[in-house]
Amino acid sequence: MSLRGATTAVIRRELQLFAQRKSDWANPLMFFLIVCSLFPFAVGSESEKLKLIGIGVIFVGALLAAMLSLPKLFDEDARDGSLELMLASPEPLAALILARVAALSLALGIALSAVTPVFALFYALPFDVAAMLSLNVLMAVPTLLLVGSIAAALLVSARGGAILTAVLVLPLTIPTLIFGAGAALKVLYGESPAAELALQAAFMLLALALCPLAAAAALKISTD
Amino acid sequence: MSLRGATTAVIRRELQLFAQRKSDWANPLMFFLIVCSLFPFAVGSESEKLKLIGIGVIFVGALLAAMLSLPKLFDEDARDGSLELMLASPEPLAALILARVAALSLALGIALSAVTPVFALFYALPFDVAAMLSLNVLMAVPTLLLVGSIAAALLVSARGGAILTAVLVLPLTIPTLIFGAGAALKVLYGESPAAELALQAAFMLLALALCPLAAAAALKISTD
Amino acid sequence: MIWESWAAFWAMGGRGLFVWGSYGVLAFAVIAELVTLKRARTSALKALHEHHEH
Amino acid sequence: MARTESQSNDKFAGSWFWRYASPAAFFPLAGKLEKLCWALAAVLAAVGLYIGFFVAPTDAQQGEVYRVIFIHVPAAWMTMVIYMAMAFWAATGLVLGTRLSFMMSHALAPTGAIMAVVALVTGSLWGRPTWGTYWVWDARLTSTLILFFLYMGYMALAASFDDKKKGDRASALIALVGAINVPIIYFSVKWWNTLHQGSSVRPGSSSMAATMLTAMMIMTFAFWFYCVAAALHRLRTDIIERERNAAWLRDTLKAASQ
Amino acid sequence: MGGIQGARSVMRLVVEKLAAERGGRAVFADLSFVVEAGTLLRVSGANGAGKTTLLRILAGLAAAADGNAAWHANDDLVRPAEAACFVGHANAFNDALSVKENLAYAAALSGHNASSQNISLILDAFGMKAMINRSFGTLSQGQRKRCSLARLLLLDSDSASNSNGRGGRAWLLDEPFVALDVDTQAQLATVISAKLVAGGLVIYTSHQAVDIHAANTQEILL
Amino acid sequence: MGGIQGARSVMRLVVEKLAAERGGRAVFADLSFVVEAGTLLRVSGANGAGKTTLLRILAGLAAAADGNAAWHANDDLVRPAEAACFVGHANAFNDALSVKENLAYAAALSGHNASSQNISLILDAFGMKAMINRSFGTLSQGQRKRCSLARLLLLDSDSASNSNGRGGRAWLLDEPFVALDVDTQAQLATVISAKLVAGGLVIYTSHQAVDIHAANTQEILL
Ligand code: HEM
Ligand SMILES: Nc1ncnc2c1ncn2[C@@H]1O[C@H](COP(=O)(O)OP(=O)(O)OP(=O)(O)O)[C@@H](O)[C@H]1O
Ligand SMILES: Nc1ncnc2c1ncn2[C@@H]1O[C@H](COP(=O)(O)OP(=O)(O)OP(=O)(O)O)[C@@H](O)[C@H]1O
Ligand SMILES: [Mg+2]
Ligand SMILES: [Mg+2]
Repeated sequence: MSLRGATTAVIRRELQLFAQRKSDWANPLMFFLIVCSLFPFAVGSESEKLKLIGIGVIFVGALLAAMLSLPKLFDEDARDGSLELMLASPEPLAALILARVAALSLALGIALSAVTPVFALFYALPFDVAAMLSLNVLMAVPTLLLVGSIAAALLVSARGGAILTAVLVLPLTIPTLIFGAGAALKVLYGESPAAELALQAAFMLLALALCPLAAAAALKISTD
Repeated sequence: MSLRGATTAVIRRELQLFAQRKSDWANPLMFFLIVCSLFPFAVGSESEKLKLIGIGVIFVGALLAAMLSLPKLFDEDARDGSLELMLASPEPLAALILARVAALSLALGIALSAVTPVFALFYALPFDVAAMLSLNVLMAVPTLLLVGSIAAALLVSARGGAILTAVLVLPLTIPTLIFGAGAALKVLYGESPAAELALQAAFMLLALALCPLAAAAALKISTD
Repeated sequence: MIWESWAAFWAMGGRGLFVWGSYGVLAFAVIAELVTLKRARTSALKALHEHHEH
Repeated sequence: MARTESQSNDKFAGSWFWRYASPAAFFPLAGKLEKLCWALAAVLAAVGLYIGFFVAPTDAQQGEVYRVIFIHVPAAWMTMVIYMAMAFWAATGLVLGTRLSFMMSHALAPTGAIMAVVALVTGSLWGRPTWGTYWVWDARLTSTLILFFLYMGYMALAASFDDKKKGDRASALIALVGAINVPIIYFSVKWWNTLHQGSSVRPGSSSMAATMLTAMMIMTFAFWFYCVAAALHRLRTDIIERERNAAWLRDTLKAASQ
Repeated sequence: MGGIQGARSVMRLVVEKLAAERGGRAVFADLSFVVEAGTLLRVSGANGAGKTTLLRILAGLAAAADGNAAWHANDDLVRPAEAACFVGHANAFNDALSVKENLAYAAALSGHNASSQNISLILDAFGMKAMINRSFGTLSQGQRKRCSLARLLLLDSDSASNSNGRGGRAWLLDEPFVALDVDTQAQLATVISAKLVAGGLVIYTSHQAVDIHAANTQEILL
Repeated sequence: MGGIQGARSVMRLVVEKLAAERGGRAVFADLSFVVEAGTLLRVSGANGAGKTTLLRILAGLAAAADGNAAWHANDDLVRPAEAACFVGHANAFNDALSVKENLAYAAALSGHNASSQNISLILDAFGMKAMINRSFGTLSQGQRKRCSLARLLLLDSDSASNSNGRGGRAWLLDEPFVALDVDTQAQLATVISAKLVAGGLVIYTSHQAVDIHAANTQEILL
């Protein structure tokens, strides 16, 4: 009952912040858009080449956009002291973190996967590939944010070797990337993407189960 | 005399900070590394494919890495009030900004261009292309940071952080990207990259002449 | 009248989807802009009246 | 200390420009202008579309699909013209310190961005039947896309300031920086495009019948008036928001509602 | 709502041989004292003596190097997070959100259900009612401090423990008078006195001389 | 080094019909006063009255909505940045750098050439000499404040204007006593008195009652 109160409060606050500062979700979107449109300038405009890199660029772009909004999770709160409210709450920290990641995933995941098909167009990809990419972005963003929340929590005080944690955490997102881009590639080659999708979903559930607990532990470590 | 004193003080402080917090230059480097190593997972590892996209990925990665360190230019100073020291200095603000951008460019430009050849090898690019890429990264990073300092100065008192900076700056860096990647491509195709290099240099000089002034104006606007 | 029939007009030589799609997008954009303009004005006036009442 | 508006007004007292540079004098004038522009836009659009669809003949090469031109080209032109106008008012604002200039810039931006979207989408829809693809990385198309980004950056920046006065000057500066960059970007993209020889297709090749040209020109004027009207409306809303403490606004609105 | 059953909670703090380190240097060591409900404890000492460090340890926000500090509610051991409220230099408000949104969030997080009336009532007590919808970032230094204190009261007021006048959670106040104007300083002193009379336990640090009316006072010099 | 020729500089501040706005709301309006060298001006007022806003305008760090504030050095108009030093809530020290590095940077930026001795001498005066190589982020609240004050003295001390006892730049101190322990508060009061005796001009705000010995005092209530 009170746990529900606390988690809804976390989500409500997150949404209030999104409403207050549209830039929180609009800017990652613009970043994604711009990253996707930079590559042709560097690679060339032949549509054969573009088709080749399109899936990769779009997927990596979405992951980077999500990764860049990770600092929003705890940094500002740590600076103004709000993080201590969360730590001092009688409710389980992992649940509160999960609520916060959920709000961010929802906003960001939906926004990014909604514009993905447009970029697929820029890279001369067919419609079914675009749809598959979009679905995979929707699944990958929450996974990445969940895994990333551990890093974000560790980085709050930046005492525990900021770089080391980034190096440790980022490789964990590679499966997401492989399965996500793989599913779209399968569709491009006319094969069934079922295996990749299943693995992607499994990976997401695993992250959902483990990451909030790990992030809670990390947060406690880094605020000592 | 006193101007020299002030600018060397700015540069010295910047270097002291780099020494103190290795993450300031190690993080952009890590980001670069991650971007460069993510693409093969999404695109596949055939060396023909990789060669095609290598130049683009490396160049875009370097630009993004540089761009993400832009908030470092003024944000922390604005938060702790040090920015007011700079604004209240009797020396011309543009010169102080230039000193600061120069220090960052030096550290970042050298670091990024030093690791560029390594990645070029990952992407199966020949040595001469790798060298040309490295040279171009060295020229592109200062240009980007100069142009970006305007956006960073404007954003000091706004919310939006790293990502809004990207939205403002990236479209303005397209010429740098085109000439930089273009020069490397020319070398790859066995042609002379002289024209691209000349244009790149011209663009850099233009940025050197105009951007510090614009950034000084921007800083005055946003702190007024 | 350069068209043989209304049907021919709507068909646009088999490219109706693209032609009317374009005009549709324009119409959507214009209507959306007009609606937001109107809304912004209404809320500005409302805020103004509230302000004057205080 | 920053130049205040009253100071600059004193300095230039008497000239017509400064009379209308104050929101109080401009507000009613803009109201009249706005109405006129809406009416002209509607009439010209009706005439232009009539000529475009019922007088202009079928194109010999493209068939009927070319009729997209009546909106595509005006939108493409407007997005560029509006960016220039925006940068002009931004510069005016920075130099003279007049609030109204900044407000003009803000009022123009959303319409400019919408025009960019219309140009991009209608162009894509035209490209599919003529080029067989929705998008090519042609210089003109690509620079329109970048222009759209510049609009978005400008608006995002203006919106990210709590302090409107700061937001005014900050976004004006970025508009100017963008304006200096637009030609540089255009030429480098063009140069890039020839380097890669990617798309052999690009707009602007076929010759046009006189009636087509007439319809296109009339539609262009209709777009002009539409954009001016929309910008003026937005400007007046902005004035209402910012001048809520001013007595003249109260009086003007009261007079208008009676 | 955790370990404290309001109706009977009488707080008690027992500190034994507590030692603290910051950055490898000992700040203080071998500190032992007991504080009973209804007592006002002032922690004093020169700048850098370790007052903030001590309060953060008592609030469970930092770890002790040695010894321990235990909170008891009616002789039951309770977690520091449940036993005490800490108000320090960082104000724990988000700059972009309004005062009200911030307060509602803090209340919900600590398991309270702050009604709108409640919030505006408490803000009114600190002369901040007119600013209830202002975003926190636009407030002056003293107005921010007032908001922090309003949160303290809010988290106290509707907890069952306080309604029957038996103390509630202990208050740990690090320099609570800083940035407040003279009237508000006096007002805060009154609020603290009331808390003590109700059986509460208050520990504070201050370099300012402000009279607080209290029946039992204790002082520690670090 | 700009407009002030130390040897003869006698500061004077003339404020005429000054008005300030924050976030579209008027904070104060129609404020006029004159402050002569050797005078201590206290700006008082409740929380949110606009004290910080006023000091920032005088320091040239914020723009006035109307009216103007002019600094004169021997009847020559000088820029606020050259005329005054502002010490506010934000302490203008970088957390990662050492106290010494921070001070050397500040001195160089404002055209001074602070020697190591000079720095450690001034730090010693505020009991901070032992922490000269500590990174600023590890200091306690009061230690930070002491560093800000040390910077103030540093930028004053080796400017030509002060060496012959004629004032130097005006000081604008926003709540300078906050976070300082009692001894240091008294010490700061002495430093301010000395500045005034030397012909300096000091404007400050404070909610704390600290006695400052001064021949000429003025007060503004916002
Ligand atoms: C700066 C922006 C643009 C301008 C000034 C512009 C102008 C024009 C003009 C004048 C024509 C008529 C050419 C003719 O047939 O004589 C045209 C045709 C066309 N435009 Fe654009 N346009 C712009 C942007 C775009 C964009 C962004 C797209 C696509 C997304 C696009 C797609 C097309 C297509 C497909 C045609 C017909 C192609 C053809 O006739 O071969 N244009 N444009
Ligand atoms: N960014 C802002 N936007 C809107 N209003 C602001 C902003 N900053 C300050 N204010 C308001 O301006 C007024 C004056 O603030 P200021 O900080 O000058 O007060 P002060 O006298 O220094 O108060 P204190 O004693 O609390 O430090 C306050 O009412 C405050 O709420
Ligand atoms: N992160 C840190 N690393 C190293 N030393 C620290 C750190 N934080 C604080 N210290 C040191 O620990 C000591 C105690 O600090 P604390 O903040 O508790 O002092 P305080 O009594 O609250 O002082 P004040 O009256 O100035 O607020 C100080 O000497 C300080 O320099
Ligand atoms: Mg302390
Ligand atoms: Mg203040």
